[in-house]
Amino acid sequence: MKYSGWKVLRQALGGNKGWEPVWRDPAPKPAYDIIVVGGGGHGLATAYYLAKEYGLTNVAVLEKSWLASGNAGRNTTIIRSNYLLPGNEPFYELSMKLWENLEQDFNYNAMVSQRGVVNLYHSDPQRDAFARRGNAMHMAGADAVLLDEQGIRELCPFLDFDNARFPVKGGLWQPRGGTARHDAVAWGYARGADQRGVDLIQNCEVTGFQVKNGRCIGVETARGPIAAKKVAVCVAGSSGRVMAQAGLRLPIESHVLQAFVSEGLKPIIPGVVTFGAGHFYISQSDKGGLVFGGDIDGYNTYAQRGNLPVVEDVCESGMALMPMIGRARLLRMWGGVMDMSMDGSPFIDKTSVDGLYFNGGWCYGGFKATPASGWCYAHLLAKDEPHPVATELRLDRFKRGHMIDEKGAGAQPNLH
Amino acid sequence: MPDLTLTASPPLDGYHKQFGDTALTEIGDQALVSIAVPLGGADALDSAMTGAYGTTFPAPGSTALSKDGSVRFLGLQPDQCFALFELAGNDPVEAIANVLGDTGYYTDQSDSWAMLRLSGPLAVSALERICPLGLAPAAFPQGSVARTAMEHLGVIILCENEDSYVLMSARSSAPSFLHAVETSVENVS
Amino acid sequence: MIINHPLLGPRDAAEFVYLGDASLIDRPDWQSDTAADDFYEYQYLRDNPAGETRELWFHEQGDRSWLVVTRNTLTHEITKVELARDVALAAGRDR
Amino acid sequence: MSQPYRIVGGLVGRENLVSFRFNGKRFQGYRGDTLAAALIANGQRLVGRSFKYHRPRGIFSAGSEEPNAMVQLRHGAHLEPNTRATVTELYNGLEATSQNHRGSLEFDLMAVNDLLSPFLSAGFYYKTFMWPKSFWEKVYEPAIRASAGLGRLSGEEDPDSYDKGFLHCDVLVIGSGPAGLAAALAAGRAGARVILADEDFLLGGRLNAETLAVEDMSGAGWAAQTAQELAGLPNVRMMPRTTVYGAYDHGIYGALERRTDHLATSAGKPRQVLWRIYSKRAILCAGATERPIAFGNNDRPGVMLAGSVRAYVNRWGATPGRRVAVFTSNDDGWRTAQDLSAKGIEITAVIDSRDKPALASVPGAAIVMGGRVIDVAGRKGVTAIKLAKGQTIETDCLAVSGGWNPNVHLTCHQRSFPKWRDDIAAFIPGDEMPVGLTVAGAANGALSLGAALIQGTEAGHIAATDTGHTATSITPPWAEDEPRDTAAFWHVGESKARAWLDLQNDVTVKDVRQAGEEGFRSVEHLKRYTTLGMATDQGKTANVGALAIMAEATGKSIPETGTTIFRPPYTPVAIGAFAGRSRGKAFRPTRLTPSHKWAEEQKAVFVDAGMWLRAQWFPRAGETHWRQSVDREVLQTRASVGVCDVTTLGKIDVQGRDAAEFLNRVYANGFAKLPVGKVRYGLMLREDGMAMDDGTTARLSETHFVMTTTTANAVGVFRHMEFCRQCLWPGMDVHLISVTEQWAQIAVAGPNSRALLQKIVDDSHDLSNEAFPFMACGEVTLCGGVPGRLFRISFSGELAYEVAVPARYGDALMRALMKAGEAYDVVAYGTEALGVMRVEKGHAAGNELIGQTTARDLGMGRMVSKKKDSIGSILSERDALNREDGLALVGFVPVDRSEGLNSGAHFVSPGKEVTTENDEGWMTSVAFSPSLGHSIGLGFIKRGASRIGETVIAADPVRDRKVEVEIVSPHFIDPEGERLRA
Repeated sequence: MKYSGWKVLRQALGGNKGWEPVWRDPAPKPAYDIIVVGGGGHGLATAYYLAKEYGLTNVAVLEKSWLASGNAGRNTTIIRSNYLLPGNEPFYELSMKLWENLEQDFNYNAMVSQRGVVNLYHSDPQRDAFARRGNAMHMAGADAVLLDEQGIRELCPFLDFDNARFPVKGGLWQPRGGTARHDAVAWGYARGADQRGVDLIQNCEVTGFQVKNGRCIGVETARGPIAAKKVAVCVAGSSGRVMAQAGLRLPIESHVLQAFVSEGLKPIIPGVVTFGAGHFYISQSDKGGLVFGGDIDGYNTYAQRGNLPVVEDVCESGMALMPMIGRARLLRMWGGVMDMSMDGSPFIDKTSVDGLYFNGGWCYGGFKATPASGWCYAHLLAKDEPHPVATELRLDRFKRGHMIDEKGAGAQPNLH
Repeated sequence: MPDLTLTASPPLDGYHKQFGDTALTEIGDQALVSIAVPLGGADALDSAMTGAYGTTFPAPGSTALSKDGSVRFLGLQPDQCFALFELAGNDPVEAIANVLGDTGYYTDQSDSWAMLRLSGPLAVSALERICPLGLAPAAFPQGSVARTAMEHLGVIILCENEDSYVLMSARSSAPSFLHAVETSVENVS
Repeated sequence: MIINHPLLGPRDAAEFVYLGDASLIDRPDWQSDTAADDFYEYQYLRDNPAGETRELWFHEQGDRSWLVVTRNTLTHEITKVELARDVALAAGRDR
Repeated sequence: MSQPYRIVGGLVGRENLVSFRFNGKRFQGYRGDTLAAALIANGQRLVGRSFKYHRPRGIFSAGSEEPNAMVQLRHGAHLEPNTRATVTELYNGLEATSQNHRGSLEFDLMAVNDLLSPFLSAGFYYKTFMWPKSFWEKVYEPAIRASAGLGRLSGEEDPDSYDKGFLHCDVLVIGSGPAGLAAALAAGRAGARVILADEDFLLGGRLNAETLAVEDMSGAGWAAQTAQELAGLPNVRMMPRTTVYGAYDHGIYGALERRTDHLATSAGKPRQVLWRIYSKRAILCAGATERPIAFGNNDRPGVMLAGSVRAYVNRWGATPGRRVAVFTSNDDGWRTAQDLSAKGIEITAVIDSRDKPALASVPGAAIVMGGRVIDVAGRKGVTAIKLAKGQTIETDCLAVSGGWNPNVHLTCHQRSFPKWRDDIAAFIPGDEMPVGLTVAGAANGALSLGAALIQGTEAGHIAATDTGHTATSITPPWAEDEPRDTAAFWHVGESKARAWLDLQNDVTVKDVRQAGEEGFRSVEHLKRYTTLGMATDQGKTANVGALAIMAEATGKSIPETGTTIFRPPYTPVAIGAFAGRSRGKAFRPTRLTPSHKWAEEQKAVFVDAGMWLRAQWFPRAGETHWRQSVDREVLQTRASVGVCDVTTLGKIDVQGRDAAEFLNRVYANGFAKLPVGKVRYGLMLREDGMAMDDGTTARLSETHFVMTTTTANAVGVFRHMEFCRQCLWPGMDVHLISVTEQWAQIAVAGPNSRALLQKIVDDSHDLSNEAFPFMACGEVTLCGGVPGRLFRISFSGELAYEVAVPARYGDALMRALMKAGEAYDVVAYGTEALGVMRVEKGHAAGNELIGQTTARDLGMGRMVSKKKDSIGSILSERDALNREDGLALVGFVPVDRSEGLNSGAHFVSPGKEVTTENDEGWMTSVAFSPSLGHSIGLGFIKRGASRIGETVIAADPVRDRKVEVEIVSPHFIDPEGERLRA
């Protein structure tokens, strides 16, 4: 079924009784060409592009819970391509370009909204670092505007300019950045993959890998063994425990990131704003909720919940930046498990086990990467070589000394 | 250079303020010397302290008073305590080193900290607003000491009695710390 | 969270700074033939267990002790807290 | 003015008349009213509009579960959107306005959405608005955003203050209904330290809303008496107006105390206090929330929860209607009919969905057993209800009860799932609970009063015993177990009209069914697709009903379909409260240098450096541009002498028999053989081989060193060294303590620096180049005996010293230096001149030490000793860090010397496109060198060291600039270092 305004109209006149399921609920087949482990945004995007770009449809996505039940369904919905390093920026810019055509491509309104992302700076060294980054963005074909204080006053008049502990001096603005409706992104990919023949299998946890002669030939699941020519793991926060089943240790730790949403309010914050003197970023959803977050809690965990110190830290930064939100009430807080890597950058790579592929280490930036992650992972799976913009996202890069460390924080995941 | 003399200035200009019966006062002219225990030298230091002060090295969280009452030792780390006494002259380290000799490593901390005394009926309820530690007598009796954080600042808190606490925080941020304590008292008064 | 400090009793985890897996105590021998690989694994690879883990916390707003905390990453239950120095000595680290 | 719906009785203070305004209209109520109670007393039925369809809505409940009666409270900067009228305590002068309508509340233009509702079905927006592409941001989305949202923020800074606090207790009792009071009493009498918190301003919970008796007195009377006894116990802290909003790890609970929200003004005191409560045990006595039944137009103003109708009548003496009908699926609904009837309010009908004999007779009321309400008439207020069998009953209020859901919220905050109990058709707390938490009373599924009192008493007793207290008496107060039979009845199938589940977000039975048909069958998919339970009430009255509809649609049982869990906070909490005092200038502490007061007197311009505030430059009369001041400071320093407060550098005292060897390990370069009385530059690496920090370390004695770190890394370096000391080399005798705060340190630089210092340092110290050469250090006395330390080190490249005194003398030292330096035309310089001089000298600093660069990149590769074990040496040998075309720090000058340079520009070779592929490095630091008369820069560029003399392009597309630059040595001034050795 193709969605359109016309279709909505026709269905409305028919009492909305003719809608079809967005995806089938198939039983797993005994074997597939490719099994994608993990039905989150990245796994679903991978399946979608495998089917659409490479015609590979004998594919299953195995999800231990419901589709997009992990970070795809729990994030602050920001999309941007404002990275610094050559190992990252072209990848994220590809993602941005895919976002820009996504809805027409998969025929689903994911509410990709390019209302801009601005990172504020509060000191000269920060300005210098943002200039370096803005230039790197331009060099990779992205857009970036370095604004001074006046420019920020015009863009975000609601910030505290006059009584701030760390006054805003300017910002790096990416007008093409913005937000997207996170669940809808996953659903759009799911629907697109399903329509092309991919089996989306929910409530099907992978409990082990079948490895024979150093080659992965399938998986054990809660619903029985399933054979595959290639197994592509894509499980974000669960990377550590899933890959441990294949005996692999990763340069990844699992951490919790909390996010917050306020009660619905009439529009007041136009785009995405991030604070440069504390941990805080915010946007306002189409429903009116202020969606905001900050730093990870900082300790290893697989529990999807956080603790109070970070909640308070985030709100302190929020109030320092825009004290007009004081009387808005925080409605919900939640936590997602992040696959924090040793340099803050991700992996899309083969592993030391033939036929077993790995996509992870997205830290807390996985949502914006969804389209390019799927695109490049599909490329790797279909062609067995990395996509040109993902050549640096390798598992062996630490051994070689080729870190992609945007923050310069070193091998300590909770600092990235 | 007869016309060039250096005059000491206290971190909080000798602050004092009453909030009804509750008082917040800067404590001035105190010497604070850290004493670190050389590896394997705990017994030697203990016996030197016993000989000189009639007390032993305090465990973290507790304090010990010299037998003449002039020096209070604050147990802050497993192998480090602070000696707190009236400042006389310009070399507080010498005052301790002269007594304990090479049984410890000493570092002057007198100028590192601003010291406030918060005393009176509002002391505990004011501290409730900034101090994460429980100050109930059973948990933090007279003579207890702890290092913690209040309003983003490192603080050493010492219980003199149920209504009186000494608070030490870094000299450079002393005005911010004073503001935090003042605000607490005002908020509960 | 609350960390029951072996010397000071229960303290809010907010007083502490987290480092990571307690295996960071086991710094390899720099003169070993396999030093390059050993340091790579030491610095970059993690068990990242879903369950009990031992990890390093620094009591920055407290007594400046490094602690080894045994904690469950699924429930956050803490079952043991030791001074890292004692753990290091017990593991044969010296100077 | 007359409060026409006010009746006798209740717990309001009739002697205290309170006046307030709603939508500009003046009303009166009583002290003890909520805004909702007062509006009901005044007959105001229409109070708001729904989220999506802008349907007229009235008050639905009497508590924090309220989905409808959301108002904007106060005005101006105090405006408080989305405030539930049902929990807003009435105060004199209260002003409230309704929200989410265009035009007046009565005639909302957006109500057209309701007519369009067939087109606005669940998830309609995912299926359209995709063409043309550019219309989303320009047309569709702005329209959606404007009609969504609820209340409005003022856009002004929140004028109120907030505070935080920390409380410690043995037993935290959450909720002060019958179970909570009984629990607090049992634990309190046993001597446990108890905190009793309740979101209401009046303790007692449902006891105040019912006509039930405890022992031989009224429930409300018993609550008041018990509260009084508890207040008299020194070990019990009573916290009304306090919502425990979240359960966190290890017995930590978050609570919000509203201190002045019930007053017209906060009078300068914190409006709310956010408490972090550390408990050994907690008892959840949060009661239960009544749930509605879904039927046609069940969202009309005047359709209310039955228990709430009863609460308004019993507690507040205000009746929501004069002719009230009751629609119930359980025994409890009958209490509403009986209580109201006893107060003389006409009950038009009692409709019970169950096919069983009537529970009681209600005078004048039609009793319809096995009945169904299928529709409600009256757009802006109920006028009549229609039953399945065709009757129409005129009525002005419909009290609905679909049973009660235990308030299990806090039990779910650590992600444990509640479990289903068939006999009460509701979820109760699950088996895995936050450690230390128990549940008693209605929250635990014990829905009758007698059972709640028993469970509360037992829970209080156990908690007291667990925390080491001995109970004296544990006899629970006696009360009757009132009938609570409940049938699972979720919606009226016969209804043709839309039937609401989530009133606030406008989710109907049909929406849930459609979601099911479209495959969104998991509860989480359902919520996300329909927005069910996502509104400000978190679906407190909606979720279970929707789950039941989905279960029915998919032919499964409710527990098979899923459970709903709740996230913190229990009720929404102001962001300002979470921030507390940390806002504005008090967001973070400010650190001031010892010479700050003096610098202020000099009218210095200050700059933030981390938490520090440092003098950036010292403008003088006639200087109109900062560059004039900075150029003067640099030139005068290089010509004669300048002074600069450098106290902010981290300083660490390192002592012990193994101190030298320890430093040898933490620094990449050698320290073992540093002589006493000497200073050495040290480069510290992270274990991954990247440069972490640099500074100088002075050896004061065989066992005593003092290290400096950069300002930014002081804390991190200390932590790292403690890690090395305690975890890596516990057998070393080495001790660390920060002395950053202890010593005021001032740099004295320039050819006349020695001469100046000779006026300050006591004569007994020989400062000649022979006695005190470059990199010497020692203890000195100053100005007649003040102890100090002197280091002959230079950041500027000039003959220079740093002199340190105990911080209490810092201000005096700065003044003495300036006074003594008058003869040399001494100049004070700030961080800007400091930066210029270090760029001129080619020293790496913050912009170069960014954690992404190695010693080799910084031109210090040879300093990394391979002959010893030091942190970072092994991993710095990795291939990619030692590439032939690796980065190197070099200097840059514009080919056209009149051009300026920009930090952050990237280098490309001439003729190459400015692209990622051609990127060769970037400019890290730039300055205008007054000494050279043109701009200079430092930067990393591939193979830099071998490219001196080459010309490249510094491309700066973000500022639309391209500058031709020549690669030069980074040492612009005195490359041989003659000046600093002079």
